[in-house]
Amino acid sequence: MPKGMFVDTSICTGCKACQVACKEWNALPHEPGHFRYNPVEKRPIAVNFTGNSYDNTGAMSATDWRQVRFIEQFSEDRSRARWLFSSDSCKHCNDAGCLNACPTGAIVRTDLGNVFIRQDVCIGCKYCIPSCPFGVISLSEVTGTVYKCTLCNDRIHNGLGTACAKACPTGSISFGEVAELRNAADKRLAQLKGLGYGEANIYGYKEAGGLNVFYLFLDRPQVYGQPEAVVVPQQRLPVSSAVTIAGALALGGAALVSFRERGSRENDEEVKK
Amino acid sequence: MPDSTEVNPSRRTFLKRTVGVVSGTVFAELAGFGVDLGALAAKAGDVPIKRGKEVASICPYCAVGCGQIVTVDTATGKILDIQGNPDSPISQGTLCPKGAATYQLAVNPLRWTKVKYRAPLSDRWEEKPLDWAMERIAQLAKKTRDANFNEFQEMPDAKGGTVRKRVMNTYAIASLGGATMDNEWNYVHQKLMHALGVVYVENQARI
Amino acid sequence: MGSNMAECHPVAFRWPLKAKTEHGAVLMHVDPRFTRTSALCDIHAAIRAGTDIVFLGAIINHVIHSERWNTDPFFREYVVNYTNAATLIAPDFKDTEDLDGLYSGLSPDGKSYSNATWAYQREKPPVPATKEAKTFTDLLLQRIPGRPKTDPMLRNPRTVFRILERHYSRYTPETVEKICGCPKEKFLKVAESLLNNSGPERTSNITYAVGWTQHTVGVQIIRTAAVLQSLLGNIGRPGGGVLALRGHASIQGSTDIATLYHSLPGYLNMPDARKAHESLKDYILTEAVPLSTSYWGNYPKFAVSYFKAQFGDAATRENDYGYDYHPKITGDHSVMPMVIDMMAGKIKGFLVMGQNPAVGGQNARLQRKALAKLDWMVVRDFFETETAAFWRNSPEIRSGELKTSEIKTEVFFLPAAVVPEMEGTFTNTQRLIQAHDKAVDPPGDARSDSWFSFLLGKRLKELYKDSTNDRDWAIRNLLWNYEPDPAEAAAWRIKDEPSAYKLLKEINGYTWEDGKPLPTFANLKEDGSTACGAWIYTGVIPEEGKNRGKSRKGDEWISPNWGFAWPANRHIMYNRASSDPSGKPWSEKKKLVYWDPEADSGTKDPAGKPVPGKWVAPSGEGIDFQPTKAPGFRGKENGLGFDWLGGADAFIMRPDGKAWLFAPAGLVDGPLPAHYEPYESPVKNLLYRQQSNPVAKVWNVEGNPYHKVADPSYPIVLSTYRLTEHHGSGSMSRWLPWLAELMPELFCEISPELAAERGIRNGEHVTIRTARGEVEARALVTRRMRPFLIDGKMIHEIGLPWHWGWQGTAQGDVVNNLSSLVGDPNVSIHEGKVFTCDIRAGKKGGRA
Amino acid sequence: MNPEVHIPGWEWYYVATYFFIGGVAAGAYFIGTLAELFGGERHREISSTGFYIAFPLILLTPPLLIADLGRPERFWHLFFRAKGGFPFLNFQSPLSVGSWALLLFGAMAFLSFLDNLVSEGKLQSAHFAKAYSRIPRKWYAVVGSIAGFFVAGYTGVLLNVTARPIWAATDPLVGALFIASGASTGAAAIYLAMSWRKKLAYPGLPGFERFESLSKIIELILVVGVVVLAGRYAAPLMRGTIAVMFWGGTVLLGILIPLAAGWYIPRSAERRTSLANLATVMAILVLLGGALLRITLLQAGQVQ
Repeated sequence: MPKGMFVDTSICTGCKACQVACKEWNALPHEPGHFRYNPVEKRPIAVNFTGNSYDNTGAMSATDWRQVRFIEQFSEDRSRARWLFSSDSCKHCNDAGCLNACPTGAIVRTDLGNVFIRQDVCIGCKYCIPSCPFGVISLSEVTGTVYKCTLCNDRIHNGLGTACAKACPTGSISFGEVAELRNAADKRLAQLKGLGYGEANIYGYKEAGGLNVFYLFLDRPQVYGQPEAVVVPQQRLPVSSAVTIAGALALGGAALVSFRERGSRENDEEVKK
Repeated sequence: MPDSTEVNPSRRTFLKRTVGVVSGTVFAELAGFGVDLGALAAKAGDVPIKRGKEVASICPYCAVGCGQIVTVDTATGKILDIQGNPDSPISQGTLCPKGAATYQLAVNPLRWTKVKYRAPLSDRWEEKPLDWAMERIAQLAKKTRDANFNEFQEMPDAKGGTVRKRVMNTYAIASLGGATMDNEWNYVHQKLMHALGVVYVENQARI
Repeated sequence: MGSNMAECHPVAFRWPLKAKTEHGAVLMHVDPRFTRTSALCDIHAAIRAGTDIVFLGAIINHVIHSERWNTDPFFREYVVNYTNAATLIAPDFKDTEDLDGLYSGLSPDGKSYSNATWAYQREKPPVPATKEAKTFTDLLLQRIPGRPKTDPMLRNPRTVFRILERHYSRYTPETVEKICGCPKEKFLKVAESLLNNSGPERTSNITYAVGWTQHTVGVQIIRTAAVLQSLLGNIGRPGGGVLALRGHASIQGSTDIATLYHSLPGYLNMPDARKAHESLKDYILTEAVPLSTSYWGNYPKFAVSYFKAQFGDAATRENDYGYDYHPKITGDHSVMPMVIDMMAGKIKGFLVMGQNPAVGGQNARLQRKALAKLDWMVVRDFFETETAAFWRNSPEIRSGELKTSEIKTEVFFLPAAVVPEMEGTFTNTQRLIQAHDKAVDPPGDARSDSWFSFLLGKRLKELYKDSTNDRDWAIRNLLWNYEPDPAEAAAWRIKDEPSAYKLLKEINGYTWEDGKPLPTFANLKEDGSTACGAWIYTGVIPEEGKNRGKSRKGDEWISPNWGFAWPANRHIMYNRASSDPSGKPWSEKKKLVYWDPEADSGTKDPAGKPVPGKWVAPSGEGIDFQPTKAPGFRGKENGLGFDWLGGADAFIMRPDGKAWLFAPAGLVDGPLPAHYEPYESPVKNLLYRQQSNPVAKVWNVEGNPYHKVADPSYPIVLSTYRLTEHHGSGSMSRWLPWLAELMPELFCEISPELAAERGIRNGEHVTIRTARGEVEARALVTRRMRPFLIDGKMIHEIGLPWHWGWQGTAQGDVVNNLSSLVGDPNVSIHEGKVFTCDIRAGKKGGRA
Repeated sequence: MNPEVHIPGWEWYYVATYFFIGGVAAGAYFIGTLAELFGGERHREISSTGFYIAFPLILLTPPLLIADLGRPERFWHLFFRAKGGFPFLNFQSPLSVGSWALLLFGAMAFLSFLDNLVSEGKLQSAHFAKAYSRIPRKWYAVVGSIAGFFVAGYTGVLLNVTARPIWAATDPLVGALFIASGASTGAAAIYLAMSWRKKLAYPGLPGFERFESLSKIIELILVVGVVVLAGRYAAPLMRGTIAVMFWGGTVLLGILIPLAAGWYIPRSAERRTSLANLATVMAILVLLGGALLRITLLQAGQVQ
């Protein structure tokens, strides 16, 4: 029975508790790229102000497995005033680009459906990084291996929910069986539609074979930084391979033309001489 | 456990942290040969997890009073984890980012755990024994109080004159407390301050 | 209003949000900024900072003239019975309507009010119930005042209701648009929603935080909300009320068990040399007579038990229980005058415990300079806070204003234990006492705060033990017996931590004779036979060994078995008002406490027959009323406390048993809230000639200059506030890289309109300046900020979160360098939410 | 806000260099094989030169690949399960299959290399030579060629089969392009080697040069195709250093000029010797262009 999370962004307050709870449970340090070091006072100093609303995390990384996105939608006269929040993380795709791409078997899917990176197996080839359509997985310069949300692999295999869902003050992130979460999501969507949120939509039923971590958005997924037409890269592999083989054949043909025909004519000439 | 404020955590510590804590075990590079442990993450049930003695606590930050559970490693006596208490009808196991970071408030290499002393006009901190500091503070408090105690004070009366009133106080010592401190401290501290005649007793509630 | 709940109390916000998604509650946010709270609310009404009373006053005006309020009998029944709307006020009272923004009673120098003319009209005093005066209680009984005169039909123009109606008549939707800058339509939407969601079936709550307190009219803003909620029948009922969201884990506890200059634990007033407090009797009479017809009629018991707890055996009837040796205050000794006296060199020694005034204090530059004038200072904290480090790397050291080599302050840094490293209790914002258990020993020399005060006290007692001076009596005789039992310390490395249990037991109170804890404050005595540190906490240790702070069984609603809500586990104060005067619930849906005429009261009449009937609360809620006083009970004219109050007098702490729409006493700046502009404002008061609170606390001293009204050098309004990601002055958050990286640097929220005017670009540096100081911040240009068109003038507002300082792992300028020492006259809380400034693009050094 | 697929952070001096050298080695090898298969003994010089350079070049590549790994000491996880040691192959992952292909190609290139040595009598162990000559050379050359095509092409497929916008947009042409580039650079390498070995005056040269031209034409068509496919994601190829390297280096210097020169050189057979220097320069340009092709396509996918 796959487990997953439903992120109802309509009740997210952008508090970032999920980000810290994730770091706390998974013992992740601060993101080194966010700090400079003051050698006199012997302490790191945060320098990662982005000016992009209240998001200073910027992107998911080996130490930031979650990122809360902030989207300000205001018309000039403020008659339309919306501030959208969405807590983003690995979606644990059923058709996972990273897992497909992994050449070592370091990335596995467990019996609970979560996509998990075995840190003791990963060689740091980095191929999974661009293979994720969602920009989730990242290399740690410190360990030389890649990291992403594990769906709290240890917790869920011991009967607990994820740390982020547990911490979430408003219940925007809920953990459970994907099937049950989908029911709850459908209900909430219907409720919101009834309240006039026409653009509300669920993201993750179809994308990448279905996302075990899926979202309720109040606006188009793109607004929240999510790709709308998700193509898992490996879906393109057969065509890509076929065309490449065709290319090889073309070269073979070129060789055939060049070496045999021309060669035989020259041969003939030589014979004539 | 993580030294989370390290600037450049060494590969070893980070590995221990992420692998040791998340998946529980660090395998030597070749140790796995011959035995298929590939199912480590694929099989439910035997994934190790932080465990220890659970102690009920309350979040030290704002006044909502969210419940916390502090997990203590029974072997080392150290805090392993601090997270929300699901039993609390106030917070139902949830926490805000500050509450969720309480672990790093407690376990933090930047935390000072020794007494530091700066002598008058000095340009540096010195480490001092706790006992020495307490005695010195007591002596200073007594000296300051004794030199500046008012048993009586002229107070304005209704007719524009003054009247001598018993005040039993000193203005030379002031106390400013935070408000993330126990009720018990508030009690014992106000009691001590009042016994000394200190009237400049204030706390965060005014701020 | 006045609160950014989603950001500053994120977990508490869980509940209103649940009400919204699960029960269709309407959430409204009235705030100058569009915050994370606004984002989740149904309505956001932006008002210019500091105009809350106009907005609320206009709602009051709208409500009392609305059809619904005048036709639904609920409102009138509630208001006439449970508030002082029907009470007649002295004929010589003059309202702001008469005096253009002032009340009668202003002193000739215009700096203070006498409240003599604000008083109730009363019947003649009754014949005292006792001639003899053996006890303090007897003395009170001899001084019971006459009942207030009322007109339940509310026709008399001297009734509170008519005065109030007239007072708020100029608070119209048009005024809101003109003064608050909020469109009329939006205001009406808010007012209508509030009205429509109040009544027998529905209740509305107003939640505030320091967005209301930090004003020169802070207390009056909150009063306006209380008046409105009383008029709407939203007090004492589930889902109603005015909720103060307090900011620190035990800030409620530190107010209850006050480490505040003006108060003794349990809201007893501090003995004060300015008042008639010469002896214990004078003190009790001065404080208790005006309140004797409320539960405060028990004041003598509370006070004597407090002194007994202080001095134990040394406190006797003969020596007034040590009253003479207790210090008396002589003026305002709150934190702002503390800075001024420190600057003047009057204060020599300073204990700073879990506090960081170098960042958090108003006019922080002055604060830091004042620290340099001290002889010695003790800082107890987890990290090297800005206050601890002021002498080595403060901005004043860097600028050369202060020189390390010339600062004579002797500084002690004592490491403090964090919460899981000690045992104790916190009182949360709902008055709920919750215990935290000790999980581990604190590291190194870190110790609990109680350890410090207890051990310092022990050393001082030792130093003074041979003194025979009068002045040392108090410390010599101080009851100081909190040594832990061996069992309490057995498991720990540190053996001399004081016993948290013993401390809480003393707070709770116990009988002096046998040391047994008191289950309720009704057990307190005025004869020295009980000792009690803070009467309101009685019941938290109902029996030996049981700490209700450790009750940890929650339920779906009130959760009476989770923690202990003082007083007497009452979660909703004045909950008698959740039933109508006859004791029936206002509605099935909003049932909480009601009179069950059948229930066995457990009492018998003189004939020995059981008397049926008592108040019940099936939820387990503590009943904030006399358990068997029938709804129809008529109070005794010459009775004390509960005897005087009738069966429908729900507001048992008020001497007339009513919620006060009009406050005849207790406030120093007027019996009704009126709009005054903030002390520093870019506009004139458009409502009255009186510009700002006439009795606001101002300190015209060097280093604390103020801006003029509409000062052209400082045309912009500035609010300071907090973020979710940090806490207070940052001493508990900026040292945590996990939090530092979420909000790394000081930033200034600016509207695109102002940014365009001043050539400011998002992400670049700006400098904000006041006459007190200047700070540099990163610009966050956002439409969440907006300018307000007031009186034809575009008023720009900017916002600065104030968490930063020069220490820690997230650093930035100290925003309080900008603020001034100016405060509310009732409670001396500063005006941090609104003052004026100027802003320009660029860093501090690179002057344009 | 646009969905931001993360950048892998492959270092060009490892990865693009590997792509390039692997391409040259593979190209040289399959040209050698094809020349021999289709052209017979007359092209023996080409094939033996191809086999001579393929193996040493391919030997250079594993260190490059391993150096770019985050955990170089674990490179063997590419082939064997870290736990259990069983061979591991993930057909969905070009990187996994490509690693095996590289291994296979290396093995075949080694055999061919050895074969060259034996047949040219440079390996003097008679016993060994005798045993060795029994192995059918064409068989492993064909297998090696297929592996070689794979080595040259999978690197392009590897880029295409990601979610980085420019790489994904140019799918499915980069694999074929890299094969074509492998062919042209392989041929250039063979030419240089033969020129260095002073074996230029051999009869099969015109056919070889024709192949060179054809491969460049195919490469050019594919380059155009790639740019067209890239569409709105082509921006990185159109600005800054990458644009100069791509358009100036790969397209102009690496394809167009050599193509034009190639058109010119074979037509004046008698002047060939005098143009030998020019041809050498052209071959170097082709190699440079091939290297820049790998670098630019790799880096175009790794800019923000």
